[in-house]
This record gives sequence, structure tokens and C-alpha cells, in this order.
Amino acid sequence: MDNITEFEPKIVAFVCNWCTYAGADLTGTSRLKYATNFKIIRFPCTGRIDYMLLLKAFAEGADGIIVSGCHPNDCHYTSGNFHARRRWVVFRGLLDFFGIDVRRICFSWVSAAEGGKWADLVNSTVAEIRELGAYKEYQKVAGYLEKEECNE
Amino acid sequence: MSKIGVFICHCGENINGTVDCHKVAEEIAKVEGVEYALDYKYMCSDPGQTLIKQAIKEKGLDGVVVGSCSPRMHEPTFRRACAEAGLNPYLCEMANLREHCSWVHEKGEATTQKAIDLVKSLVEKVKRNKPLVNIEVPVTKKALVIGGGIAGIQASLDIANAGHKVILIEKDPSIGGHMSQLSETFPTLDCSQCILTPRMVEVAQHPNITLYTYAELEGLEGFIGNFKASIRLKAKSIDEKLCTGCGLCTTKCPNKKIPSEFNAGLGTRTAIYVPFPQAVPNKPVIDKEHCTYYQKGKCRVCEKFCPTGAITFNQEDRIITEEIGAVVITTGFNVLKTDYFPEYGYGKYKDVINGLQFERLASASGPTYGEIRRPSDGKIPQKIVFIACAGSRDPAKGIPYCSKICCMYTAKHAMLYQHKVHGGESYVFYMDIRAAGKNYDEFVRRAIEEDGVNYVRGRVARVYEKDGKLIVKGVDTLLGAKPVEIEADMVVLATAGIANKGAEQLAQKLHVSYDSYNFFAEAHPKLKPVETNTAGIFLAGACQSPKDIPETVGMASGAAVKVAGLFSQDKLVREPLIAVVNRSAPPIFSTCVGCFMCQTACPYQAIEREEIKNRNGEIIKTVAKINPGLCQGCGTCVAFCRSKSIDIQGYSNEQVYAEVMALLNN
Amino acid sequence: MRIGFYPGCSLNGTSREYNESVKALAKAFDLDLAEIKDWNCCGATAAHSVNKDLSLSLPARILALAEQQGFEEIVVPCASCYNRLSVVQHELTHDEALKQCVTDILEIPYNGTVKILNVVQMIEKYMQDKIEEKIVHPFSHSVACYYGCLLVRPHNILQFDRLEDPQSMDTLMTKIGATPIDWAFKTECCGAGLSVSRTDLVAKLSGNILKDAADRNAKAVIVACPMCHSNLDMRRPAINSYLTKPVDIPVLYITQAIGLAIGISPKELGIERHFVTVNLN
Amino acid sequence: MNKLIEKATSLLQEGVVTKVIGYEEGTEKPRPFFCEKAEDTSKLIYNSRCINNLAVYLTKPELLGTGKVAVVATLPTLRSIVQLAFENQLKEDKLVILTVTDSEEVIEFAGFAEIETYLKDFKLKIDQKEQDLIDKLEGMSKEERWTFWVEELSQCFKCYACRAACPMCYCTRCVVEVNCPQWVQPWASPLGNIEWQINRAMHLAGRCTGCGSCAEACPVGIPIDLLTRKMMEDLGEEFGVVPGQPNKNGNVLSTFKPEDKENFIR
Amino acid sequence: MENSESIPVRLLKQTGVDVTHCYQCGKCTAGCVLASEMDYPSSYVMRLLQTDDRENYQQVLHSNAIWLCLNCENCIARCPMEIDIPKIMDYLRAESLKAGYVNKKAKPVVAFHRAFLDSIKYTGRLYEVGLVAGFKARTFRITQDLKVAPVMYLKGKLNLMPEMVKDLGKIKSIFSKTVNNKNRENK
Repeated sequence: MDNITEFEPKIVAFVCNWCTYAGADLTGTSRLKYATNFKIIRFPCTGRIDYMLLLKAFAEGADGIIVSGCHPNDCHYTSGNFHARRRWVVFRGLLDFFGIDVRRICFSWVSAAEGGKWADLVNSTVAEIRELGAYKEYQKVAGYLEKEECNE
Repeated sequence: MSKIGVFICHCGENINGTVDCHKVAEEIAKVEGVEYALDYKYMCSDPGQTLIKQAIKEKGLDGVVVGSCSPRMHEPTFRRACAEAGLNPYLCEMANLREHCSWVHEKGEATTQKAIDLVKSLVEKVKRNKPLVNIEVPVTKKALVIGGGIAGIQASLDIANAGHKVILIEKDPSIGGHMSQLSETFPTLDCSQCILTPRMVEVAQHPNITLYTYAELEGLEGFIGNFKASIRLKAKSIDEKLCTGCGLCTTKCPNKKIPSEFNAGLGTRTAIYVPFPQAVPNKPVIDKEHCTYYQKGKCRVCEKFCPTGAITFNQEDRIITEEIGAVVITTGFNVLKTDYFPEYGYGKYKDVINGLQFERLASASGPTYGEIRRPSDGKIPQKIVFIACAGSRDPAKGIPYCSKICCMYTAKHAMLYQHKVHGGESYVFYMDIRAAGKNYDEFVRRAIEEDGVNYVRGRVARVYEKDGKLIVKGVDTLLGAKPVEIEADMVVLATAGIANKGAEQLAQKLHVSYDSYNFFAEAHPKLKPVETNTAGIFLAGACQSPKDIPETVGMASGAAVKVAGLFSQDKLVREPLIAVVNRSAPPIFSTCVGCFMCQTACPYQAIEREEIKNRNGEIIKTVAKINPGLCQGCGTCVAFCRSKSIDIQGYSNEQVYAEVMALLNN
Repeated sequence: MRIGFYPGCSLNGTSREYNESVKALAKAFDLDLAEIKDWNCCGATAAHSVNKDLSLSLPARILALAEQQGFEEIVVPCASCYNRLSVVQHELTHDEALKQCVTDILEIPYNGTVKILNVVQMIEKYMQDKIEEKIVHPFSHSVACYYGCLLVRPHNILQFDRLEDPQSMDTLMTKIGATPIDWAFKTECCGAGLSVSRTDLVAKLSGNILKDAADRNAKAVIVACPMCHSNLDMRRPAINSYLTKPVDIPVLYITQAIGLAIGISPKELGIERHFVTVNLN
Repeated sequence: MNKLIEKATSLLQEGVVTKVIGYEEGTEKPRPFFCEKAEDTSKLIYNSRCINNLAVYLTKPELLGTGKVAVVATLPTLRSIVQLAFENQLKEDKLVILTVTDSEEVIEFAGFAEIETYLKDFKLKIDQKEQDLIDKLEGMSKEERWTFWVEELSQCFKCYACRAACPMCYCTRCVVEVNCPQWVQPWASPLGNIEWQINRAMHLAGRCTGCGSCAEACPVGIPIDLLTRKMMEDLGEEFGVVPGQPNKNGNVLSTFKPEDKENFIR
Repeated sequence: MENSESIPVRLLKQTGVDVTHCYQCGKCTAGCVLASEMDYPSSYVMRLLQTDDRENYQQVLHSNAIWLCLNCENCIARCPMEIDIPKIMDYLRAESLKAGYVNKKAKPVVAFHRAFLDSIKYTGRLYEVGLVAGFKARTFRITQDLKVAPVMYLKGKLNLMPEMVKDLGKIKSIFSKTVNNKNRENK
């Protein structure tokens, strides 16, 4: 995957079910195109998104992450996104202090009506991450531990 | 070792056009734990669903992944299919191969690969899905309506007529609210009381409605379908069984100089009083603050004259509790106090009054029997000025928002004035005329064109009294901001509508949110206008924001339908996708340490304290517990919990973790 | 109790009777007013009509001097000066950058710690509860208390009395036996800054004020601002030629009215310096 | 000094408390001391060298026993106590909280509320040493910071002394003990170490009272306290969090304001 | 920079007052004692500024209104949006002076301000005789107040010798750093 000449970054998106997931659906119904190396995981609400999942994604080889939910005041659960926003402010500050490349995490608000915005967001993010290249620093550190799935 | 079935839908060419569906199925079949995989033209079609059902039965599948369109589209469909085949519906997941894959990418290897990855990650999730049963909560089919204005009356009647019990509480001695104070109503000019009072009577007589006037909500606990309300019945000092409502007491009471709330302070009432002739119930109450006996310890005149001995001074407030299933808040609005407008001399000059007071002057049941007379000297004003936006759209002294009803009632006032005072001159100072509504703008035009009301665009800077005249200093901004000065006999302020006194406290008692102006907040500005963010509590009328009668009535009926809908089922069935605090064997009981920091993270007050006791009933541990009736499943608490003691069904840590891993792992 | 005293230019010139009456009153209530040494003009309207920095620096220097000379509190009888000083103090405390730039201009330290009192506040704080006992001949006339603009506005900064229909002067007047009338022009502008340059307008504005006072038969107009006074008093000829029916109501400083009531000689209060002769009762 | 001993003695003699948790002279620095007998109270000392945060013992019933316990609290300890109380971890009636003022007066607090008011007069500030380090790190490029931490943490062998020393780490099950899923590798590994410290810091958001015990306890001397201190600074600026004065509405991460500011969400 | 940003934005930056807040209710004009004298009453001025139209802006700078404004602050006291119109007026006057757009009718007003400031500049305090003299010299209204002056003198209201601030140097330096300082933008 470290084919520098034609590097295709791995990007995952953590999105809420009510706004951004629906927005991404609209992107589809509007037949807007974006890069394939980019996958969405659905959550009930941005409030549900555990910051550890972001770290795990990096450890697992993600080069970039998008976290997106309802615009402020539009949260289906009235305030999940507000809680998320605080969490991201704190988490992002900490990561930066740790020297983790926060440019690789794109936070955004995308409503169910913003199919276009979603397409642009994805494409610009893919471009930016391609620019930054693979997140080797982190993967190197992560590489240490042998991968092992969690099983009950 | 799980047996997952994977079903890839071509969705005609929608998916198959860019994704090699057959290859996807082939690849997935190789994945560990996948028992069976196939692709088909239309999975959502009957034959498609039958394929799934058969596979479940024949292969004994314990999990299903359907790779097709967005789950927001067909998740219910496929889950139902699974259920019909005897598989727990929550063991079925969908991979979005259409909106998130085939439609957004070009045909090719990569696209097919992405499809495979998406399905894989869902397979990993499904492996960790647990069978879930829908939550059923019983419903107490009795509603509590708070506030007996037109909104409360309408909501109560609609719910009662749907065959459900209603408890209507009203803080004042009579129901009727602001509407009973109005003279005529725009845009039809029909008399407010004539259309309202029959409904008030209907409320009083309706077998399904229990009416408590002079009563206020003390507290509310519980959750949708299962609330417990405690209600304070303020002492009326009257034995209502004995009282015949003859009204003799009210004529005899020596304390006659109390400003009448009903007449907005323009008239007076006695200490023992019926707020207005058509009051419901038409029985007096004693206002303790003003009653000579309660204040000074002697008088009891009413007692002497009461033919039935219904006066009971020793009566105390009573608190009753009622089991109810739903609440409708209809507490209405209020108007700005006098101290908002020093420059208009409101509160200083008798003849500067507010809109509500004008309604009383214009009303046949008012202090002047419907004649427009100056409060100061009872003269009929020959020149009258109406000031719109008195406090509205005025962040500095009043409120930033538009009160919505003023433009219309001001037009009505001016019109009524012109009808009642022939040859009178009326001016309306306005900023914009907001007359959106059926026959509304026509109404305003009529006031201007037929009744000759002078509309001047501009705000008034100040009003001061000179030689018995009120000098109004305004401006006509349509003439390049030309100052205008009018010597008026009377000034009417279209005072802004604001949230009712105590709205904030009530909201806190009910755990519903309210906006910065203390108006109650609807659950969704567009799609849930009558719901609050607390399940089972609904809104109607001006307590949500100022609105006129038709809108209020419509909203009240809307809320009533929501309540009736809720009551139409014996048990509430809800998706079990909610948070749960883990429980384990003693001595741990739960990994929750009971810091309860999660409580504030919950938008629904669903997190409660559970005390774990030993045999002797001593508390060993206090841990968090999610109320399944209230939890809506946002999962904010899950992400917040440090010891991961809360998890959410359907999006559990294990599931999402596995999903992420699988998605990246290829 | 030693309090700083900033007379401002007009109190040393056109309105010296105001100065005299303030001092006389202070003496009577043994209040030690010490003039701020080497004070300069506050710049008044002119400065901030022409140059922002100047309009900040001139008052700032005065306040800085007051600090330097160790005053915690200063009395500023001239409403205009009072207004300028208060506003500047407020602006500087709420804008560090501005404060810096001004101190650079001044080249002397400025902290903005001094408390600024207008004449009414001075009386309220140090005299009002002793007034009644001192009264020798009650000032039993109906008076129109004229506050003007600068005493009450901008309200959010000055926080003095209330914006519409203020009362503090009226209350003080009742204390000396006067009956304040309720009238409409308490806080309407007299034309202030335009006194010299547009006398015509001043005549009109001040005229309206005096007319209303006269219509409601006030026997005297009570002011606490030298500009208001000079406009209502010195400009009387112009005013009367504007008004259809001339007005001869005298205009007294609040300090003079109180002074008379507690028996200070008219001379000491500089009453005879007025253009419109004061012959009450 | 003697005042403290007097107080402790009387508390024990009158049987008000079963033990007084304080400090005694240790080999090179004072160490925690559980004084259970009146005759031992003479060993009690209190001075600027007493740095262990004794609050850490207050969440451990097995150490406290069933009786009432007195604790000699330093400022950091007091802050921790207030925070713990706010998090429902302490029983007011089971504790006697003492502190010694600079003038060596002994204060006994009537309750947690009183401690909070007392603390208002003491502004918590980061020592120059730490501040300099933080500034140094902030001065670095992100790559340099990353290397700094990776190198520092490569020494970590997951002894969890940081956790043991922290009064706020009282969970009955720590996140590293959660194995389904295994969020954090429990054993020492570069990634596991980083993830552990990030978790620790996040879990202490708005709760850390900056006592520095974690770094103090680290056997290999990794300046892990910088993480929480830095966070403390940011939270102070962004959301007005004051250590030792918990916001009654809840934790900084479980509350919000609609007008909260951020500059990175697109 | 003038062209780069809109007039409302510039006003906001320079004075901290946002004219876009004005919704033309006219309350300021209604309460303004001189509205009837002004070529453009305050609310009208606000509108002209809002349009972000150079011509309209010039019109304002040329207007008489900005010089008639007494800064009595009646407008802001009653403005529902709390727009500090007097502050805007101050700024406009300064701009009008800089640009040399001062309205003919307003010349005496400006002259007075100038005379006033000179008086302070040279003596540190206002020297009324000097002021009036200076004003007359600037406006050629030699005869104005000829009747008033002697009376003033008799009533001891006029000092024939100016009072002086001792530290005149400081006053001069203040002036040189502000009024006479061209390169400092009025902030």
C-alpha cells in the first residue's frame, strides 16, 4: 500500500445517522461522484462517537478521518452534537500537544440536505490527505503490536 | 462460530451497473463465519425477500447482511422479513452499496472492492449483534393539560372527545385565558366571548374532563405513558359543594378597590370575587392577599351574607397526585410590564394604555361597556395614537423578536375605534405591517382604505403630557425621515407578547427545554412543532411563541391528536436501540462507579440513580440506570463513560469497533 | 475628607458663579475641595468632533494628574467635563490597546482609578442628609429641574439616575422646600455646543425648553451644567426674540438654589452675575 | 505544628475518628502515615515537603474501614477532595478534613462546601518548571513533539503507578481492563502506552486538580503530568474550568453551551 | 483599503459601530431636537451609509447634518438596536474635515471647534475672549455678540488675560501627537 507513485489514502468517515449519513445518501441519489478509497461508518449521533475509535482507525492504517454530524441546533437528539463539539475541542487540543497530526481529522457539520457539501468535503479531504501522504509516523508505532481481533 | 447469510442486491442496474455484485457475493462467501452468500436482481421484491427467508430457515442463519440501498430506505423491510422467518430482526444489518458506493463511484475494480469492504465490515458487526426485543411500556390513558386558555380548552375537548380522560388545571379562578378578555377577533370581528364561552361550558360539563381551577402543577415525575403529577389546589376559601354561585358575597364584600386582573387593571373587583360574569366555574374565590379578614383578622362579611354557609376561611391548599400518560402545556403568554417604556410614559400617564387594556375598553363586558373612554377622565378620545412594536423587535429595552399578533390586533383596534368613535382620528405608527394569514392583509387594507386609519411608517421616540394632551413625537420615514408630532387624547401601545410568568420554573419541573426568552422549545422546528424533547409532553399555543387564535387552536388540536395517538395503544413499543448500564454479580454489581457525571450528558434525563441494597436493606452501592422509557439512544453517555460501563444496543462498543477494524483491514 | 476638584474652563470664565456657589456650598458643609493642580481643558465637544485621540488624551491627562496628586475621588461640576471624563475613563478601561496608545501620548502613568462625581452626586453623597437641618429660608417656589443631556447620557456608562424623567435633582429640590414641576424637557438638548456658532438654533431649542417651563408656571429653572446655564441665561435676548411671548424665568444652578435656602448670601453665590435677574418671592 | 498533633490526639482519644491520615518523616521525603493510636500522633508532620495527594486513599473503603477518618489535607488534596465529593465518591459524615495554614493553625472543615469557599482564595498555578516545559513543547514542531512523546513513553513499562497515585482514578474497572473490545493494549507497547496516556488525559478532563502525583509516582520519570496540565490550561481558557471548583452543572465533557467556540469544524 | 472593504465594514472597524444593525425605524430622528433642521436626519444618514455607495457616502460627508448633531445622545438612548450614532457622527466629522468636504453652512461650526482647540492648544485651557476673537476672525462675524460681551465683562464673566497651564509643553505634545499627526488613523 506504500506505492508512493500512485498513493491512495485510506479514509474513514464517522457520521451520524440523521444528518450526515442522510446527506451522504443524497450525494448518492444526486449521482455526485467521489473517490472510492473512502468509507462511511454509521452512528446514531456524533455524541456516540468515541474518541478512541479515531485513534484505533489511525492504528489500523487510516491516513485520514472525517467526523461529521448535524449542524448545531439540528441534532436529532437536541444536543448530542454539542457534546461532541466539546469533546473534539478538548481531544484535538490534546492530540496536537501530543504531536499527532490533527490535519488528518476533518470535523464537519453536514445536514441531510447538503449532498453537494458532502461530495466536496470528501473530495477535498481525499486531496489533502493524498497531499500529506500515508500516516507513517503513527502506523510505524502501531506496527509494533501484532494485530489481534477482539473475540469474546 | 456464526452462520451469517449475505444477500447482495443488484437493484436492477443501480448497483450492478458499477459494482460487480456477483463477485462481491463470491468474495464474501470466503469470509470466515459467512454461511451463505448470493446476489439477486431485486432483494426488496417479494421473491427477493423470500430468498432471504428460505435461507434463514434452511441454513439456520444467525445473522443477515443485506448489501443494497441505504438502510434509511429498507432496513425496516429486511428486518421484518427476518422476523417473519423467525430470526430476531436486530440480527439483520444493511450495507449501503447504492447511495454510498455504486451511485458515487465509476464502474471498476475499486468500486467492487469497496462494496466488498463495506459488506465485510457489516458482517463483522452482525457477528456481534445480539438479539433484541422491542421495549414495551404501559400507557396510562389520562392526559394532563396545564393552562385553561383557548389552547388548553381545545386540547382538552379534543382529547376528551377521543374518549380519553383529561385533567385540566388552571392557575386562575376561571378558565378562558386571554381570549376571554378580547373584544372582537380579527379578521372577522366576531365577538371573542360569544365563540369562547360555549366551549368553556362544554369543558365544565364534559364527562371525560376533570377541571381544577385555582390550581398549579407542583411537580412531575416518571416518563412517557407513566407520569405522576402532583397538583396544588389553592384554597378558594369556598365550599364549592355548598356554593350556588349566587354572587351575593361579591356584592357585599367591603373591599371593592382591588384592580381587576380580568379588566387589565382598568376596573376593580372585590376580595371575594368571580373574575368575570361568564366565568367557569361561576363560583367565587377569596383572594387572601386583599381579604380584610385574612390580612387584619376581622370582617367575615361574606360569611354573614352567604345563604348556604359556603364560606370556609379555614380551608388549606391541598396537594393531590394524579397518574397520567401524557402532558399538554398550554400556559399561554403575557404582555410586557409598564417599566419597559419610560419614554412612552406608560405607567405614568393614565391615558397611555396597552393593547390588552384597549381590548377591555372595546369589550361590551368591559369597564366602559364597550365605549372607548379615557381612563383618566372618561372622555371619549377624539385623536388616538397606536404604537406598534412597543417592545417587540427592540433588543435594547424590550425583546428582539417580532410578537407576530400586534400588527393584526392594532389594525383591529384602530378599526374598532373608527367604528365606535365617529369622526375620530386614529394614527398607527408601525415599522412593517406583518399581515400574513387568510384575509389578514385585506383586513389591514380595509382599516386604511375604508375606515381611514392613518398609518405612519416610523417609530415614536417619546410621549409626554401637556395641557391634558399627549404629545406624540414620531417620524415618517417614508417622507425621508420627517419628524411628526401629534397631540393625542389617548395612546395605545401594542406591547410585545412575552413568555408567561413562571414559564422557566414550569419548564424545569417538566424537564422540557425552553428558549432564551423562556418560551417552551418544540422538539423540531419544522417536523415536531407540538412535541417537546421529552417524550410524552406536548405543546400548544402561545407558550411556544406568540400566536393568534386560529394558529393556537390548530396547534392544540395537533397536540391532542399526538396524545390520542399515544393513548390508542395499550403498550408503547419502541426500538430497543437504547443505552444500558452493565450489571454483574456481587460484590461488583456493576462496573459503574456512580460518579453520575453522565447524567448531564443525557438530553432526556433518562439516567437515574439505582441504589443496590443488601438483605438488610442497607445501600451497598449507588449506580447509574437508564430509564428505557426515556432513553432515545443517542449514545452520548456511552462515549462519555470512562469505565465503559454504559453501552448502547445496536451500536455497542464491540460492534462499532469490529466494524472499524474490518473496514480498514484489507 | 479631601476631594479633588476639577472646575473646567467655563467655571473659571463665563460660569464662575457656578464655581463660586459650589465652593460656597462645600464650605457650608465643610467639604474639602482641592483643585487638581495644572489641570487642562477636557476638550469638550470640539475635540471629539474633530479628533478621536485628542478627545481621549485631554481628559486622560486630567485623570492622570488627579491620580498623581493622590485623589481617589474628584468632583466635576461642569456636566460636559463630567461626561467627557467619565466616557473616556470607561472607554480606556474597556480597551487596553487604546489605553496604551493614550498613555504613550500622555507620557504619564494612567490607571483610571479615580471616581468621578458630578455636582448632584456630590450633594447626594456628602450633603443631602444635612440639608434639611441647615435650611433658614425654604426655597418655596415651583421649579423646573433641567438635567440636559450630558448628566444622564450615555446611561450605560454614567449610570446616573434614570434615562427618561430623571428624579435626583427634583428630590433635592423638595428637600429645600421647592415644588418641582413634572415637565417634558428635562433631558432635551439646549443646543450646547452650537452656542456661539449657531445661536439661531440654540435660541430655538432653549426657547422650547423655557416655554414649556413657563407654560407649566415654573418660577425658576434649576440646572447643573454651565452650558445649559449660559444657553438658557446669556442667550435669553436671542431666545426671547425667537419666542412669541418673552420669558423672564431666572435660571439657577442647583448649588445656588440650595445655597440660598441654607442662607448663603446671594453675592457669595454669584447670583448677580446672571443676565436674567433673579428676584424670587 | 504541635497544633496538628494536639488536634489528631484529641480526635483519636475522643474516638471521633479511627485513624488520622497524614504524613510522617520518610527516608528522604515525608511519606503518608495512617495514624491509628493517640501515642503515635507525635510522628505526624506537616510542611511544604509533604506532597503525596492523600485524597487517593479516600476512595478505598478497604483502607478506611467503617469508622470515621481524619485526613490532613494539603491544598492539592483539598482540591481533589472537592472534586471527589462532587463525583459522589465521598461521604461527608465519614470524614474529618483538616488542613494546616502557613501560620500553622489547624482548620477543621465543617463540610465540602466550606472547603470550596476556602479554596477560592488560593489560585492554582503551574510551577515555572512545568510551564517552561509546556512552552518548550508548544514551541516545537508537531513532528518534534511526536518524537518527544514517543521517546519518553518508550520507557513506560505499564506499571500503572500514575493511575495508582491519582485520586481521580478510582474506577472499579479501568478502561485498560476492558477487553471486549480491547480499547487499550494493557501491556507495554509504544502504541499501547500512547493510547493509555491519551485515555488518562481525556478521562481527567475537567477533573484533574493538577497535584502532579502522577508524574511524581512515575518510576522512570516521564513528565506525563504535562498532558493534564496542558489540558487544564486549555479548559480554563475555553470553558472556564477551575480545578477544585467543579462546575455544579456537571463535567466539562458532559455539559455544553450552544455558544461554545471552535475554529476547526467545517 | 477604502475600496477593498465596504463602507459599513470600514465604519465598524474604525468606530466599532455596526450601521447594518439599523432597520430604519426612525426613532432616533423622531427624538432628535434638530432633525427638522438637518438636511439628512440621523436615520436617513444611517440608510445612506448602509447602501455602501460611494456617492451616498460623499453626500453624508458633505452634509450639514453631521455638524448640527449636538451629541446629545438622545438617539442612542432610545435606539432599539443601541447603535451609537453620535460616535458615527464624530467619525464622519473627522472624515469630512480630512477630505475637505465640510458643508458651507457648517463652516461657522467648524470654525468654532477650530478656534476652541487653538485656544486650548496655546493656553491649555479655554480662553473665551480668545475663543470668540478667534471664531470671529475665522467667520468675519465681527459684530456677533457685541452686545453680550460688555455685559459679560461687567458681570465678571470674562478674563481679559488667558489662564495658562504651566506644563504647556505637554499640551502641545498631545496636540502634535494627535490632531497634527497625519499618519495616525482615527481609531
